[in-house]
Amino acid sequence: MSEAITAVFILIGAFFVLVGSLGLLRFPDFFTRLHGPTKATTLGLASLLAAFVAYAAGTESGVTVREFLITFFLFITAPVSAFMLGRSALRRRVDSVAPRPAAIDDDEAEDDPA
Amino acid sequence: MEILIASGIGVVTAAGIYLTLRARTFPVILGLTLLSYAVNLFLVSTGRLAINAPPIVHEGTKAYTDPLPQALVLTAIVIGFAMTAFVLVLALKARRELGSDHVDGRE
Amino acid sequence: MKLLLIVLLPLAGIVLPPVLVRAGRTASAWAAATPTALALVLLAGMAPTVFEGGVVEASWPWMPALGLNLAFFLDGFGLLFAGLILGIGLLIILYARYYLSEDDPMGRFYAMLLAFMGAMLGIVLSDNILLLVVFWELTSISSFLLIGYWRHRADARQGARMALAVTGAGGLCLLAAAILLGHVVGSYQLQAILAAGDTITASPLYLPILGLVLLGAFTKSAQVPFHFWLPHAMAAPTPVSAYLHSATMVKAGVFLIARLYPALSGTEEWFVLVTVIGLATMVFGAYGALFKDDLKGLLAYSTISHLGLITLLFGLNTQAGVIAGVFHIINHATFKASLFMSAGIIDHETGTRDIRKLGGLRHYMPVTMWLAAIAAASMAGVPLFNGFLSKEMFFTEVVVESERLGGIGWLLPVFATIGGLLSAAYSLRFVHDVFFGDETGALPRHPHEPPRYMRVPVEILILICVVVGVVPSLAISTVLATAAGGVLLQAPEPFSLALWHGFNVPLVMSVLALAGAVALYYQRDAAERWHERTFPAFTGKGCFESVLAGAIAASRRLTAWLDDGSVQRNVVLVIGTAVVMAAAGGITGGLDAGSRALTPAPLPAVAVWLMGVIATVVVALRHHDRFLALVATGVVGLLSALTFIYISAPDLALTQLSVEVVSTVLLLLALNVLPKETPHESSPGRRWRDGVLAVAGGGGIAALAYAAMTRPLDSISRYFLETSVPGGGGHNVVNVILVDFRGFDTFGEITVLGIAALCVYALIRDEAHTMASADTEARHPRMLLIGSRVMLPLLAVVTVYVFLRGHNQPGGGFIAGLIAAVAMVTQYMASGVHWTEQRLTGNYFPMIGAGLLTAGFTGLASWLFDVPFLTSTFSHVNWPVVGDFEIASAVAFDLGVFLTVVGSVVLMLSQFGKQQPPVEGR
Amino acid sequence: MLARLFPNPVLSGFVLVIWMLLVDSIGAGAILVGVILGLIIPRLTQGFWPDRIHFRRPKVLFTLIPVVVWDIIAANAAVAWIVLTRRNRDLRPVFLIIPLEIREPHGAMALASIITLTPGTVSVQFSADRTTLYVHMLDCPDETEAVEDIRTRYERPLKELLEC
Amino acid sequence: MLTVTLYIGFAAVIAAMAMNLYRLLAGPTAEDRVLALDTLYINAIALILLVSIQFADRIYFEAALLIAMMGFVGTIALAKYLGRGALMD
Repeated sequence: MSEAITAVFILIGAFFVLVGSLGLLRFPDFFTRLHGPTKATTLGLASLLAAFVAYAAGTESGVTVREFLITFFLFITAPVSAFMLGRSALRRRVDSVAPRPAAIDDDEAEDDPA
Repeated sequence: MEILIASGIGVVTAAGIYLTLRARTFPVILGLTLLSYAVNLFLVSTGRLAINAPPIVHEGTKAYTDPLPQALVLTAIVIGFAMTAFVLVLALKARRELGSDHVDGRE
Repeated sequence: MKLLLIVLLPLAGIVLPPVLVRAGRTASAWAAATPTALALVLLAGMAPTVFEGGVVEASWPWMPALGLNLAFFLDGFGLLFAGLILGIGLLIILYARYYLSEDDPMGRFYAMLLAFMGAMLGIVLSDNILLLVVFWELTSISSFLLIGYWRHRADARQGARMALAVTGAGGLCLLAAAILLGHVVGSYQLQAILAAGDTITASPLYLPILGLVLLGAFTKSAQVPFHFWLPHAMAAPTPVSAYLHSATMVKAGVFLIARLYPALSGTEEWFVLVTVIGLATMVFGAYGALFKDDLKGLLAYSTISHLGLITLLFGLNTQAGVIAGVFHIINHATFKASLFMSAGIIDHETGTRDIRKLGGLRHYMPVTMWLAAIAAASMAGVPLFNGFLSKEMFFTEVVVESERLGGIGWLLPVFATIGGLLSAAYSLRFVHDVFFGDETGALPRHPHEPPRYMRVPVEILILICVVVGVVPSLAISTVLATAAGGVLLQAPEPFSLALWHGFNVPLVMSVLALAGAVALYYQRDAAERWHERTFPAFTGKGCFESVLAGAIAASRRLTAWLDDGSVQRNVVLVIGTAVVMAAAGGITGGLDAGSRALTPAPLPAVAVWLMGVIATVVVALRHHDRFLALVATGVVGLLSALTFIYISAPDLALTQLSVEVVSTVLLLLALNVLPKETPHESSPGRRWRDGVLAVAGGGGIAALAYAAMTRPLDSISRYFLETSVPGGGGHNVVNVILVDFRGFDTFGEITVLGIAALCVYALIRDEAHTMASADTEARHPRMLLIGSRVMLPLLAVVTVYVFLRGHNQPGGGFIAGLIAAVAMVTQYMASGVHWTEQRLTGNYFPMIGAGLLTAGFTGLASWLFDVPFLTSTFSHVNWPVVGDFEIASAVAFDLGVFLTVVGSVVLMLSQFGKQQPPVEGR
Repeated sequence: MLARLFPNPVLSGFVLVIWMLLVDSIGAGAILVGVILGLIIPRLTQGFWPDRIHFRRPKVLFTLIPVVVWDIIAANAAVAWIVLTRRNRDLRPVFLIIPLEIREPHGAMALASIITLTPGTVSVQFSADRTTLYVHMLDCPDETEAVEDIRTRYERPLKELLEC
Repeated sequence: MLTVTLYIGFAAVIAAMAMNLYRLLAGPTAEDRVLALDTLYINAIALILLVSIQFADRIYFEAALLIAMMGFVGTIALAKYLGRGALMD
């Protein structure tokens, strides 16, 4: 039983991990590429962790939940990383498909006298 | 596996040597970093390869890999970091004093 | 014990004179005299035993593993020398008190003198040949200091350096000889070596040993061609010359020859080498002395000559020769010391030592005249004085020997006579030119008798000369017999010391010598002219200097060639050499793979390997884009961490990961100050050369690693694995090794880490700025701000967890420390240096210190349970709620590690963080 | 008394939970150590918490969390679909500009995170005065609707939870 | 059955890592490289999880946790460096 659950979760996880990197690979500009890893990969990992938990539940080592700590952790950090990267991309005027809102510029002007 | 590790060590070493022979401080430091990766791997590998046999003693007879090189390398990694920091400081200092980051202090 | 004291008293006394000199020069002199006198008394206490043929021994282990023991023994010969060293030492101390002028630092002088005395005593008393060598070198060094006592004088410094160079080199030869001897005999104990004479002379190593020993001895006792340092050592204050070059330093060489006589003598090689060198030295020295205008120079050459004479006597391989040699050692010590002191007095009272300026002093210092005259007579071998007796014995021996040799043997007595003649001639010159003749009026000072006590030492010595000379058998024969017995290892057959042996060849030779001397002296101007025509100014000093200069120039050229100031070039040289050496080793030693079964490589491993290779190659080839290179290096680091995990090294993986991120931050901080791009400047040629070098090196390492991994392993780690839990109380063997088995290494390593951190801090302290920065969104984006603050407690908990589990699961002080450091660094990055450091409870220096102290004290604590440093003690405590919980002292040690790591890492990173980018164009 | 022991109860609870997760046990020992850490760590890290979290209406969590979790899964499904099917030239990426009502920093941060984790949006920038959030949207048919959606779905509950 | 899925999992993760590596080396922007590195870290965790399922060993938990944390810190360091030269101002 637990094997079956494990297998399912592994497959889901593998799928999302793959999709995440695929997005990183094929999207046209940085901002679009940003989406794949921050979402899909995170979820994919979550499901792989679930797979591990399910698997451990089946073995003698018994039920374990600490793996969820990693998930939780990623849910905190992934947005921060994404934000920081997007931010720096904006500041450095990395070219993007999406039209760059004028608001950002004047607000950076006042923001960063340096 | 042995072949992979050995060749891997070789490649990293080669890159490390090549970079340490560069003319600017930063590549040299990167080269030293690579070299320390290679050396650490090499030292561990002298304990021979053992898969899924970490040196954590369990009940029941279980094969363990050689812990001694690991203990050696663990401190080596940390010291390696200190070394990197120190070399970097020298690089910064040299850059400030000489206005150039050429290892010979002159363009 | 007493024996050891004899050596230690002078050495321990070193401290006294410099201290007591504040209480006046006399006090200082007393301070030097007391230990000497005490040692002399101790020696006297042992004398009876020795005279009855006994040997006093004492031994303490020093470095038994090396066969080096503090072993001393006192036999007849040792007694004689120790007596000379201490006795004459006392006289010299008294003499120097009056000789040295007000502005000479007297404390230093006596300290050096005592040091030298102790070293000499060590030589003559040690029963371990290695110990002997140690003291031998000590004499070289202390004599260097004594000769260079007048630091302000260039000639003194040069003379000292020359003496040190020559005798020091000789000492090294002696060391080699000592080791060879120990190897041949199987023991470094001197008495054992002396007893094993036949073994040594039989062994194939005999010639090398003999050569090395003689090199040591000849350099020390200034035998031709190593004589040249002695005259230049005359730049020393006269008391030093009187001491070093009459009784002690130069005699050490003779002592060595005599001491090892039983071990090495009796062979043709010995006879030829020692006799010929001795003879040559005797004649050369005597000849040289004849034309010296400096009193001390004259005495120096005469010393050389007499040392040659003694050497020759020991070379003859006959018992009588040995007796004569020992006898002349005594006599020479007495008359030469007194002569030096007289010369000193003359110098002291007239202000010059130049024979050409001196003259007619008999009117001003009659007593000194008499003393000098008697001493000189003794040196010349005039009857009724001790020199005569030993010279007679010498002549006798030579004659006997020449009869034995036949063939060109007659040369021996001829040269002996010439030597005697010359020595008589310069003795005559010494006395007559100085005290008689008419005044030259060229004296810097108005001469007069020296202070009373300055003359006392001379008088004592002269008394000995006369007594021995008149009633030898009463005065000296027992001493002589005992001493000779010490050399020969058996009591010598009875010999007669008498003034009158009837008309025989030796007597004729003496008469010839004396008569010829007078004749030569009166023809001295002619002789001088002849000398100047035949011998152009050619001095040993010249060769020495030129050799020295040559060596220096050569090494300069070599250095210049190796290091032209280009670091890049040096690195190439170093790595190239390493590659070549390794290749040589690999080719000769063989790097063929072993028999060990290979581990299967699953697909993921191959993939990871491939990525690693790609990333590495990119780092190497595209390093000009520094940011890319940095990121790619990060990939390599991550993959190597994965490898560690896969080959079951979890601890390493954890460490690698943490270090990886801190180094990344570090490099970024540096990149902030350094240029962002690397210019393309290397020529293709150079790139190719480096590439080839790199590939060669990498290939070599790969082959080596493969060979290592495939060969079977028998590791000492079995012990660690077995004793980890019962002995170290931890399941994580790596951690137990770190904090327990090899705790001392770890202690050293964290110390290094702390030092490195402090150096980093100090080196760029001047450029470090922490100004408060406005808390704008641009500087401290809110997302990161809040995110990092949420992370902080989380990381803290993880740190605690990793630390506590470290002893039994992957983790421990190092890793926990790194995690904590990372947590801190995150704060720095999110909120800036200023904001963060405002909120820090303490700074990092106490942290590092506390860490090291904790670790250290934990180690010391294990002494309380008298087990070795850093032995872990642990116990299982059953806490009420928590359940079975283990407390190991190792945990405390690990805490020390933790603190040190945190402190060091954050200190370094924050210091880098305070660096401002340089203003361009600087 | 308790208030003085736990100046920052949310944080302390957080620490306790983390610890129990780490040691993977709900035994008394784990709880004890966890509580001790809950006592110590907030004290050590006090300086770094200029302003602390107060849950005004904790029960909001029970409605918010499920919504978010569900949206995350949905988001990924959607993104996955786009990644796999949509051709690059058909993408309609835009930058959304969201004026914030919520001022409480943690709330704003949470909002930004949630936005990043949910349908095709990544928050990439706060304005200088931190009153506006710039969000990149991978594929946006109608901007105003998207903005409104975000504000109703997440900002309101967060406001309720932490402010007013 | 589990073994098969494990292989699929490995294949997927490896493929993902390969793509990341490509993005990391190809760029074009520095942000792309950093993002790729970050993703690579997360994929590494996935790899470790799969391995530990394969070996039925839980010892790799710490490693996974640490990679998550360090990956994050590394990423924000690189990102902050890019966004604004100074890392700790």
